Amino acid sequence: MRKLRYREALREAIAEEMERDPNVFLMGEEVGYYQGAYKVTEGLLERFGAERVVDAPIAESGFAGLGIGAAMVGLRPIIEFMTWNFSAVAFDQILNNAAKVRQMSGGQFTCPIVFRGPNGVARQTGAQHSQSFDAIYAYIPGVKVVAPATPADAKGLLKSAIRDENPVIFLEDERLYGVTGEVPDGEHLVPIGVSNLVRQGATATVVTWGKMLPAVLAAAETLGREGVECAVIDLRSLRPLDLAPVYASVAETGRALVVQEGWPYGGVGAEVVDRLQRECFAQLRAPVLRVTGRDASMPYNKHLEDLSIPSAETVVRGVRAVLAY
Amino acid sequence: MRKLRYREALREAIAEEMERDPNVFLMGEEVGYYQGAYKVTEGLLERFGAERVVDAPIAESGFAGLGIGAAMVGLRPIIEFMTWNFSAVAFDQILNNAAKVRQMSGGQFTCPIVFRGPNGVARQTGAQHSQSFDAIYAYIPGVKVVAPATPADAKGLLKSAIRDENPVIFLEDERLYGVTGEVPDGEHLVPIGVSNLVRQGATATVVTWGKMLPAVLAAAETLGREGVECAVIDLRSLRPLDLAPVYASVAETGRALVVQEGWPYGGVGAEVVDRLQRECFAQLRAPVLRVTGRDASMPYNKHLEDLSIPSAETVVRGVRAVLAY
Amino acid sequence: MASEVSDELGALHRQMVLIRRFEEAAAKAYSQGKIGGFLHLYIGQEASAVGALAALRETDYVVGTYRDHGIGLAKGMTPRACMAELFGKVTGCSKGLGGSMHYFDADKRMLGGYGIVGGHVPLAAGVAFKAKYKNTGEVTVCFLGDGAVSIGDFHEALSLAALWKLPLVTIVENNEYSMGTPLSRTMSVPDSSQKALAYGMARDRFHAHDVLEVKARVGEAVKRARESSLPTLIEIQTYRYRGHSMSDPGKYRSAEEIEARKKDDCVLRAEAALRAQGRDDAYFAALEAEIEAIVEDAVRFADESAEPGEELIEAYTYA
Amino acid sequence: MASEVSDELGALHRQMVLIRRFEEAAAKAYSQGKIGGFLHLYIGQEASAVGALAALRETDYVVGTYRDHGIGLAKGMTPRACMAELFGKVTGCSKGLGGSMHYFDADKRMLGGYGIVGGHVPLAAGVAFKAKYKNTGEVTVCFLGDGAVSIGDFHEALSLAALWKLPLVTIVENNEYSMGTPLSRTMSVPDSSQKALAYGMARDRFHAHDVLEVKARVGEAVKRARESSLPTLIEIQTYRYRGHSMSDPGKYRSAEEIEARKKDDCVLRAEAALRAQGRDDAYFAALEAEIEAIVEDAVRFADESAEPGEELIEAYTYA
Ligand SMILES: Cc1ncc(C[n+]2csc(CCOP(=O)(O)OP(=O)(O)O)c2C)c(N)n1
Ligand SMILES: Cc1ncc(C[n+]2csc(CCOP(=O)(O)OP(=O)(O)O)c2C)c(N)n1
Ligand SMILES: [Mg+2]
Ligand SMILES: [Mg+2]
Repeated sequence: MRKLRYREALREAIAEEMERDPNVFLMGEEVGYYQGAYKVTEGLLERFGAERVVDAPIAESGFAGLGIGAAMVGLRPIIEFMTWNFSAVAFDQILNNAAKVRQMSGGQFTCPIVFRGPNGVARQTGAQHSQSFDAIYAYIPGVKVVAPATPADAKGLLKSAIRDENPVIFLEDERLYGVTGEVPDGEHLVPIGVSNLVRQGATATVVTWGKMLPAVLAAAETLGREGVECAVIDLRSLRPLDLAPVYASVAETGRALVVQEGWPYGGVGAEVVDRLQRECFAQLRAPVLRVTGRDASMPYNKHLEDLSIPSAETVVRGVRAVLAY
Repeated sequence: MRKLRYREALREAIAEEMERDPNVFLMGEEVGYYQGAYKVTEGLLERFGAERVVDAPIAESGFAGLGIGAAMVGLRPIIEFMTWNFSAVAFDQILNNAAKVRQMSGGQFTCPIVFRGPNGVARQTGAQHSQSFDAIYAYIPGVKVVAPATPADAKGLLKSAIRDENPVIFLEDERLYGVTGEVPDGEHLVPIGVSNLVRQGATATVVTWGKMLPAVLAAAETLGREGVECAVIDLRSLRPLDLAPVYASVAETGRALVVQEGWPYGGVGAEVVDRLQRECFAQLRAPVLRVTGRDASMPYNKHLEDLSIPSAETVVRGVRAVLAY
Repeated sequence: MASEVSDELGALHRQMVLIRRFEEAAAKAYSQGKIGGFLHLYIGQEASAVGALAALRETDYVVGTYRDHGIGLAKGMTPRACMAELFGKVTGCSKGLGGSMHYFDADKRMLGGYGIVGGHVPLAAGVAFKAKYKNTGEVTVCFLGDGAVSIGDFHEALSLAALWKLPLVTIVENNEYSMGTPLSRTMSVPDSSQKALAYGMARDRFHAHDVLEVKARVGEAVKRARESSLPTLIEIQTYRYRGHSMSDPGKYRSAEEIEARKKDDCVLRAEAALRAQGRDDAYFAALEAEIEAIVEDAVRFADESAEPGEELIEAYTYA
Repeated sequence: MASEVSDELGALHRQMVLIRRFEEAAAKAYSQGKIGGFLHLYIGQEASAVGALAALRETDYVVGTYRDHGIGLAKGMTPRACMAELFGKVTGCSKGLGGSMHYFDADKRMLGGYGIVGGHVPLAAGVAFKAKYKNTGEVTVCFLGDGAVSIGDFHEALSLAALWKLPLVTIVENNEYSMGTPLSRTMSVPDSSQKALAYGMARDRFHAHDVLEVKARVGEAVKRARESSLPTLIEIQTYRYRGHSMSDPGKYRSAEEIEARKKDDCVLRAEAALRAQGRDDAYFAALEAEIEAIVEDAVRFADESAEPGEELIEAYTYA
């Protein structure tokens, strides 16, 4: 298998789907001539032309809404938010139009659109540029939400998202763009709504997604050296949520930890806990704990930023706390 | 004590605070000449004049942002969203400015502002007008979120919100506006961040807030007749969240149910479950269950709408399910 | 020639009468509790939708606000499907899930019916974008109210439409009020077509008294869109006789004002023109009878139709 | 009289040189890894902030974008607090929590420093609203980029400012690009001050070559705001020599274009005018030495200052 960077895997997915289906187009700020703010879309303008790789003015609500309208009449837009932080100005379009038009029209119109871009904390970009939108979008019925952690999943999930008949919130990560991983040759699709057991382990179950996966795996390695074997499940899709492998693992371990980058209140992590304690009540030998981002706007200072999100160390501590109960 | 409608209690709170502090002003669509879309602000224009009761054009992001700027330099705006559904177009202002300006400025600026209006499902207003924003706003550090269920709390919490130095998301409810209840005479303040045990009971603990409280109390009555005594806790504040009375009750009952109007994924309900299973793991004799709105956009049809949100009957069933474990 | 004009006017007049009677029946059904939620009537404004959409081909698109009965019917939706939707029945155009504010008809290319003020304007730009992308020659018409001009999405959508030269005709229906607020208290310029100057966009502005004039003026914009792929912003000046919605007590304007505006009624004006061209009392009586029968049939159909089943709550959440 | 002008120009020139040297030092520190995140330099645009803010009183307010070093320093913030903020130190203006994009100084009435394009314009309207509400006579100046004109918040804020006659001066700094996109690909009209027509707002448009002209022209708008409580939209044409931020490779424009623009450099032009009025080499050498010392002191201060402690993570979440 080839090794690709996460951003290259995304690019391949976009290019392959644009090749396959002339209705697929890409729109966003700096996606074309500039080659993408984070170079995900490099070379696509040259390959597909300015009709299909569309540089947009700074008008996220406008072009997100434009994409929704275009999707209702047969196109398959990929709308890039330069980062998900800027989706806040387009929130109404996603919540009130993309997620609802199928229901409001009694099923007459579908909205096959992908909204994508980097989510979460970058590096020292401060409060307005360092937020996890997982919790916000996963709340909304009518959209699907995915958050790939590896290049292979980035490619396979993006291709599935582009082919999906529903709006898909596709959460990438700036810190993952440069990460390299094996990506299968040829057509590679990863279904939406299927989580992934990435590490076996009988002592504790750790559930995570997106950028936190590397930290969790590093923590699992550390703990493994002490004989604490963690099963690690990468959710990959946040809506719909597939917890079957988590339940299976907890049946064995009786102990679980959820690791998320975003703020602690509610969101995907709490939803996982809610379902876990419901489905695995008898098997749980300790409360499910969470390691989360701090409950505060992100500070610019590097040291404080590092302390504000989970790390391999805090995950290790989290697992120990679950075991200590 | 006097009996007031919920909307009158809100109006009193606004009027008293405007009387007390000339920096308090009210802004929103139709709050003045029209006397408020839901008549909460009736008579205030006549009493305080057009400088302080400001009818705004349909520009929620603009006037929410205007309020934030005004709050930073010493005014105390009350911004009315005609309904919280329309706050989606102002989401960026709340998330990225109101909630963050204090942190970003290293504490130099505070943002004492109240955003208020009816939240949740009205009557047959359909998908775009029937949504609970509790989950979305409670996620955000930097704002406080309250959701009064009674006229007394509506008045007392709104007065506290107006005096608070932080942005407060104040979630009212159209179906509660006409509800009558006793409101203490004279200065009446209810502190933000204190939940309320509204019914004693040793069999099961039911946690709820806002419009669901009447349904929960009705269910508790029904169950009481069968000898199933439910403790009912009205959260009142969703951020900060005060679960102390819930923990105390669960220590006795060992069984808990959370009832919420909004969609099931994540949000306040899941957060309550998360904390409960963490804090009361040993005491819980059954998984914490939730009765929630259905995971779908709200249909217009009345029958389907009724089926889409919790009712006294579904709460009764929920309590039975918790007890049946 | 005169008879052609008269035939055309006759058809448009008939549409206007249908819309008006349909809505009168809806208002009655609302007061009987058969319709719930919001009901925003179009009565008084009929020439706007009827004239504008007469300038379109069947394959052209329309997008509108919650005040959508007029555009739905003018675009060819059936009174049955429209009335049943108001009654929340499964035979409604949106299966009873959408209600008054969310009329949709994929076949007739009626793309809704939206409740968030201004939020549909970018969607309309997207529909126009598709026409350009696929070079279909289709035109999209987007209706919005005067109140919607103040919102960000209006600006963003018009910016994009002008920049990318989209075949979009944006029609601001200036009915003088946004809910209870007169335009003078929401906008610093009284002429909303002036917003077009900010985008270097073609513009027009006229009264909706004469349905044929509406058709002709909108027709110019449609031509500009179809032949040159250029957008236009039009303000159509009009007036609604009823409240903002059924629950509006309407205290913000006087009975005299309403009566004065009714003197310019678009239906009456079309009738007068038709009479001048020779149509007689019998013609109008027959027309009213025909329309009455259609509306009665729609109400009966709505009344007798089944409610959507519980299984529809989640059925359309995902495709 | 000539010497008064020259004194004033001398002071403004000095401010511009300070901003430029400050940012050159910041760029160096960034490449040394002492500054993280985004760093958007203002180099080339100095006459805009310096001239505009010279037209203000101390009690007037300024609000800006992430490209805020120039307006911060021009509004009187200390180079120490500004540099320390870039270094993420607790002695920084925002205690190291804000960084380059979020300069704030309550005393100097510098209200930020915002990272969401256009999101600060309504805030500025709110600050102006307060001045009107309390009848203080204060004026608020809001800076934004040419790219921000396309976003909804710009439209909503200007609508409200015009409708409510707020003492707000909105300055679009048209530096020809929003990130890598030239204005011709983001706007259908090349002149962003033309947006004022949509609001019936006063407008102006000029180049920022001559700092005194900037002061005079902005001064007229400030007067209009202060004396008549009326808003103005100004486009100041300018150019940034550096990339959008430090991480921008800048492939979207040619070296020739940049060199051509540098010929009109605002600092050099002020220098030439001062020389024409009699300032000599010694004057400029002394000035450079003075500024260099200030900047060096700021860098040293920033370097030696302490990092904020962990307790500050949540300290400012709630008051
Ligand atoms: C974003 C948003 N804000 C507020 C509302 C509430 N609202 C519904 S209609 C309306 C008035 C709209 O007036 P106008 O645009 O003139 O249309 P008209 O009703 O006159 O046809 C308002 C304020 C809404 N639906 N959406
Ligand atoms: C709403 C939003 N969308 C996108 C961005 C990313 N972004 C930051 S600066 C910028 C370009 C802004 O250009 P302009 O307004 O001309 O200001 P300049 O940088 O030239 O000073 C973009 C697209 C953002 N910060 N906010
Ligand atoms: Mg109107
Ligand atoms: Mg620019």
